[in-house]
Amino acid sequence: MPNREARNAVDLDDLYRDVILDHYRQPRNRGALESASIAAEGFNPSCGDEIQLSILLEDETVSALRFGGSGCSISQSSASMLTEALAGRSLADARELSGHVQDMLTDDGFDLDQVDLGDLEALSGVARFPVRIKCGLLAWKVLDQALARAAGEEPREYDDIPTRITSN
Amino acid sequence: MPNREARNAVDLDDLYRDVILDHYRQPRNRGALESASIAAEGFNPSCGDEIQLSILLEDETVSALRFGGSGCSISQSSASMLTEALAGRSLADARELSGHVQDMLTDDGFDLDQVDLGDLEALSGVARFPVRIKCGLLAWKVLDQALARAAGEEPREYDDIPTRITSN
Amino acid sequence: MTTAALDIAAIRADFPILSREVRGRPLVYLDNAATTQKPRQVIEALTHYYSNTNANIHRGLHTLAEEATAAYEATRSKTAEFIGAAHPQEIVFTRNTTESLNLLAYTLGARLRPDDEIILSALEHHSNLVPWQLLAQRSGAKLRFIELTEDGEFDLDQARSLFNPRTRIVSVAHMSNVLGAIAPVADLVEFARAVDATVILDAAQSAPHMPVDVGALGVDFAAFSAHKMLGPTGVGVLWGKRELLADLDPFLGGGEMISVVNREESTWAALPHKFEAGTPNIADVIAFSAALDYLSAVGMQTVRDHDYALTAYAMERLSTIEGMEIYGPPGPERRGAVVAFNYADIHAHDIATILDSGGVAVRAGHHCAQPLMRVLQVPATARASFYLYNRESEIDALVDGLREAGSRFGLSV
Amino acid sequence: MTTAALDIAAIRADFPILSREVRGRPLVYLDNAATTQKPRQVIEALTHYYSNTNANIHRGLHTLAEEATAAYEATRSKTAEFIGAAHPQEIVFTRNTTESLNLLAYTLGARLRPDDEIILSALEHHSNLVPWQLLAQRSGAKLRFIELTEDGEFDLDQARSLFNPRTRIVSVAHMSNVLGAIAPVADLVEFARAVDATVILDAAQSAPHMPVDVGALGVDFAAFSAHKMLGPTGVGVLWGKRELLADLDPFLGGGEMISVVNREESTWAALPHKFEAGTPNIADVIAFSAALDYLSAVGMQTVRDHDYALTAYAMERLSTIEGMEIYGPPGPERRGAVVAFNYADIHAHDIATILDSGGVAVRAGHHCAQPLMRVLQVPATARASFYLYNRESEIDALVDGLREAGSRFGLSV
Ligand SMILES: Cc1ncc(COP(=O)(O)O)c(C=O)c1O
Ligand SMILES: Cc1ncc(COP(=O)(O)O)c(C=O)c1O
Ligand code: FES
Ligand code: FES
Repeated sequence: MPNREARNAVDLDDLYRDVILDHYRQPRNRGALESASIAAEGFNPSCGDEIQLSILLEDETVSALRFGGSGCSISQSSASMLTEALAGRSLADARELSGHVQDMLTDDGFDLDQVDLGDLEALSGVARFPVRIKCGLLAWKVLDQALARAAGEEPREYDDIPTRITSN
Repeated sequence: MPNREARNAVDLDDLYRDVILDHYRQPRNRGALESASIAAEGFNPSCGDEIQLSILLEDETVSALRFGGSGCSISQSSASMLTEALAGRSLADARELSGHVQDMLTDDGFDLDQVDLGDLEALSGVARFPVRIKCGLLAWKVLDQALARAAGEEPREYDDIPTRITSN
Repeated sequence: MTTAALDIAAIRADFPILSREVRGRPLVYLDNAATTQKPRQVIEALTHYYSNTNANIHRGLHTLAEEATAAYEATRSKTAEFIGAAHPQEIVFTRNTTESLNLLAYTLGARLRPDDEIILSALEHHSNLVPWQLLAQRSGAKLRFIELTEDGEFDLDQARSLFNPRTRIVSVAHMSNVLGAIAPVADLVEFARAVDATVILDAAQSAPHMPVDVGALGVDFAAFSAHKMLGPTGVGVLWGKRELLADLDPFLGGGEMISVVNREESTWAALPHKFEAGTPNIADVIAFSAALDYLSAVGMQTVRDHDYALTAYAMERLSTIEGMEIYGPPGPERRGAVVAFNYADIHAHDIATILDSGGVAVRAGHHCAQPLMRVLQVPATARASFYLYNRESEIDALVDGLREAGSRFGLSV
Repeated sequence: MTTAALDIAAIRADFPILSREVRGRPLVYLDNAATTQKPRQVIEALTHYYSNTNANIHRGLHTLAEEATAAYEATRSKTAEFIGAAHPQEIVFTRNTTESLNLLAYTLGARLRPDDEIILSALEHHSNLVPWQLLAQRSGAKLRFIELTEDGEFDLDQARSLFNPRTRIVSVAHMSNVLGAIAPVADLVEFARAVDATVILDAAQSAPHMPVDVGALGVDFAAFSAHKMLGPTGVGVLWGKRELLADLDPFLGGGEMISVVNREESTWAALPHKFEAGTPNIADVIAFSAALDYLSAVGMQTVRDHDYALTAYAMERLSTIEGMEIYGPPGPERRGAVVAFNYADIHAHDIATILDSGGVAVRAGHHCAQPLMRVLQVPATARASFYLYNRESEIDALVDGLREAGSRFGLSV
């Protein structure tokens, strides 16, 4: 049944894009910043996987960031890509990007052609695997918390992905 | 559908024999004996109906008995018939009779022709109404308790029909 | 009758059991307050689930588990909508109304102190009485009872007098399963708010029989059972305001309700999972969706109107029988589709047996409301209760059966 | 394989779901430790019940109620027989294993005093851990843990050392849902008897997979779930020795569990009704009969033999894959039909996703045993678990899927 095999293969290839596997095997910016302006962490209670982010802000701009934690290929590569994509962005810019990525993962109507997400586009296939969407989102929820705090807002609590600010 | 009506009618007539309705409307030996040797009571938790028996024993013989309580036609007529059937019987005889009546109510293989139960035979139709069997049994379970105590035995506890000795 | 809105024949065709015979007669099912019958849509939902998507939920990463989880959570959303809850997280699935109320008695109860007071009423079902008795024993709290008027309704003046600063909880039946009486919720909420007490509604009879909007009612918690509203057995609902539920400690511990488990202590999952320990009754919750769809398609106001019409007809016909005593509010306006009665001195159980021999199923007994029986000064009552598939001719069959009972017991009929 | 005794093709034909496809491939359902699939006999029992006899039980005097009550109580008797209980009264129906264990934690627990001790093990399912944690918090009792050997079995010497006069309760999984390990029940009973402690068996995995005779085992209580043994969701069993159950105070209050109810206090129904408050999950209990019949017809020893053969085959095939780590006892003799594993550094959830894309349903995660994951020093495992309808070719499909996972993640396969 070649058709089925084909459809199948396409599905999985959608999820496990080369970029994702590459970031999983060779994570970028793993570690923690001693001088972080803000550190936050979150975990996915349905699997126990976790992500920590530490962020250095200078002049309302993300000048450095690192991630830690452990988990599946999707959560870890998503975090790794996040660190690459965010470096050098302004706070506002970073929050906008985070919004786009989360929309891409959760919003059926999201149009990939509208924004240039670079490597992060590789995460778009995750949306087709509903139980893995949380994996893709984990790092971004943690980021949202951190950035909200940086912007002086009360960080929002997520029921399904408990996150918390660990220092600032 | 005459057949169905007929079958139906037979069923109900089986349960509500004239003897039963007669005892229900004109109960015999209602009341309590001040000089009772033993008094016992029981109730049917599924409906709350209750029976009290008070028994006067003389020379191992039931010389008088009365019943009290309230409930459905079956439980009350069964108790009324019990009081009539037992008066003058020896303890052993009374216990045997009680065994027969309970067998008649619960044992599919019971053969009415083997023993002469007199009026009590009217209760045989109750066996065909499974949810009413407890009604028919109530007074007899209370009796068993009382007679066991009279015979110097430890009265048995019934899980489904709580009974207790109230005086002796 | 206002059944114009309901195509009863079409509805009856959806309920397979309604074409069965009992003792050679067509079944006349008038025991709906105990449990209702199920439409083919609910039965088929069960078959479909077990034949296509059965899996354990929430923690699965395979397709079946994903589908089952989605269907289960969809029922939660639908239930929330059905009763006007603010959020699906406010819906906890339990086994039945009884478990929902016990959950509250254990969790809310953990905070009570000796001499705190709990207000109930004289007509409560044992399920909204015994859990509070057990709590009173554990905590030293005291029970207070709202008495009834002659008509079987809450005595509001006496009720008002019960509320005081020690009142912590008031829990009452929204609709009585014996008298049919509908509780004056707005007044009770007003009394309770003044003393900062928690208001719990036992909606076991109301949720199936009338539009219920928990938001509009202004109560804090409500409990009801799927099996009394066309759904399967084994599914109860506890609704609670989100912030109140979130504030409670868990009730049962185990799988699904946890976040991080260490040997010595654990943290809890988010609402509503915190209160759903272990594998839930997945299939029946999912099938409950079909019941809610069915009721929503008919419309709860239409159900209420139909109940009203049948109740009015039943009360009218029964009252023509000499020696008939009907309990509860005199007219159908302030009552549900429940008519409890006694007929001369015929014991309720004899009535039930005689009716059954004619195919008519009613209940007889204390209806799990022994304290109310004492108020009514009867050991038991017979009770006919109706639902959307019942029709006038079935009430006629009830009346015929009662006449037969009367003549058997030598009454002039 | 010893499957000669089982006609797998005939058995598979009884399970409608097994002919469904997942992502274009035939379903290979290897998540049986989470919940099993249901044979047509069980599904039909539900349909039959709702189409013919649906009614509330125990207090009804009409024909439907009588039939429903008889069928419900017949399941109780059948369940008693299935596990070798002395009397049907020893069987209490709950929602699931979790509720059964919580019932014990609440009722037995009401008697515990500070510094009393409860012995559990390092491999317990959260459902046999969290209830005792909550109890420890309520009572001040202390939890003690039986540690595991390298092979994932109870360390008997260390276990023995835990028992002392303060030990009140020992509660362990008869069969681990992760390691498959079977508990040394006879030894634990011996240790417990010496200090007069109550022995509880979490039989959630054992009752479905091997002959279980509670009398012969000599324990005091046991808990299991219908949904893990071909039965419907929403039915749990609590078995307890009659005199012990009778001695416990009630857990949930409400309808059915009472004898006489007054406003201020009540008396309780006889066993087992004392522990079944409110309308039970009638339909599913009745349908559980069909599951017990199915298993009895096959024979529990045959089920165990089949499990054994599949487990042996799976362990053999998996161990040929480089980088595969299998947890628990090395051979299939002392384990059930559960194989938990990790494959190199591929996360268990990625394995589950990749297997699912080939139609193979396994579970991945902590399997509600987080403390055990810490002992194993892994965040999660994948788990394949088998039942009487599984066959070797499905294990081959599992292995194929694992090879695909390996090649996707760049392992040499
Ligand atoms: C060993 C063990 N105990 C308890 C449970 C809990 O069972 P349930 O979720 O049916 O309450 C399970 C199943 O998940 C189990 O495997
Ligand atoms: C008013 C009321 N409350 C509570 C209950 C208990 O419902 P369940 O048996 O489903 O828990 C009932 C139904 O019997 C009821 O009518
Ligand atoms: S499986 Fe845990 S985050 Fe992906
Ligand atoms: S109905 Fe109560 S004893 Fe007959």
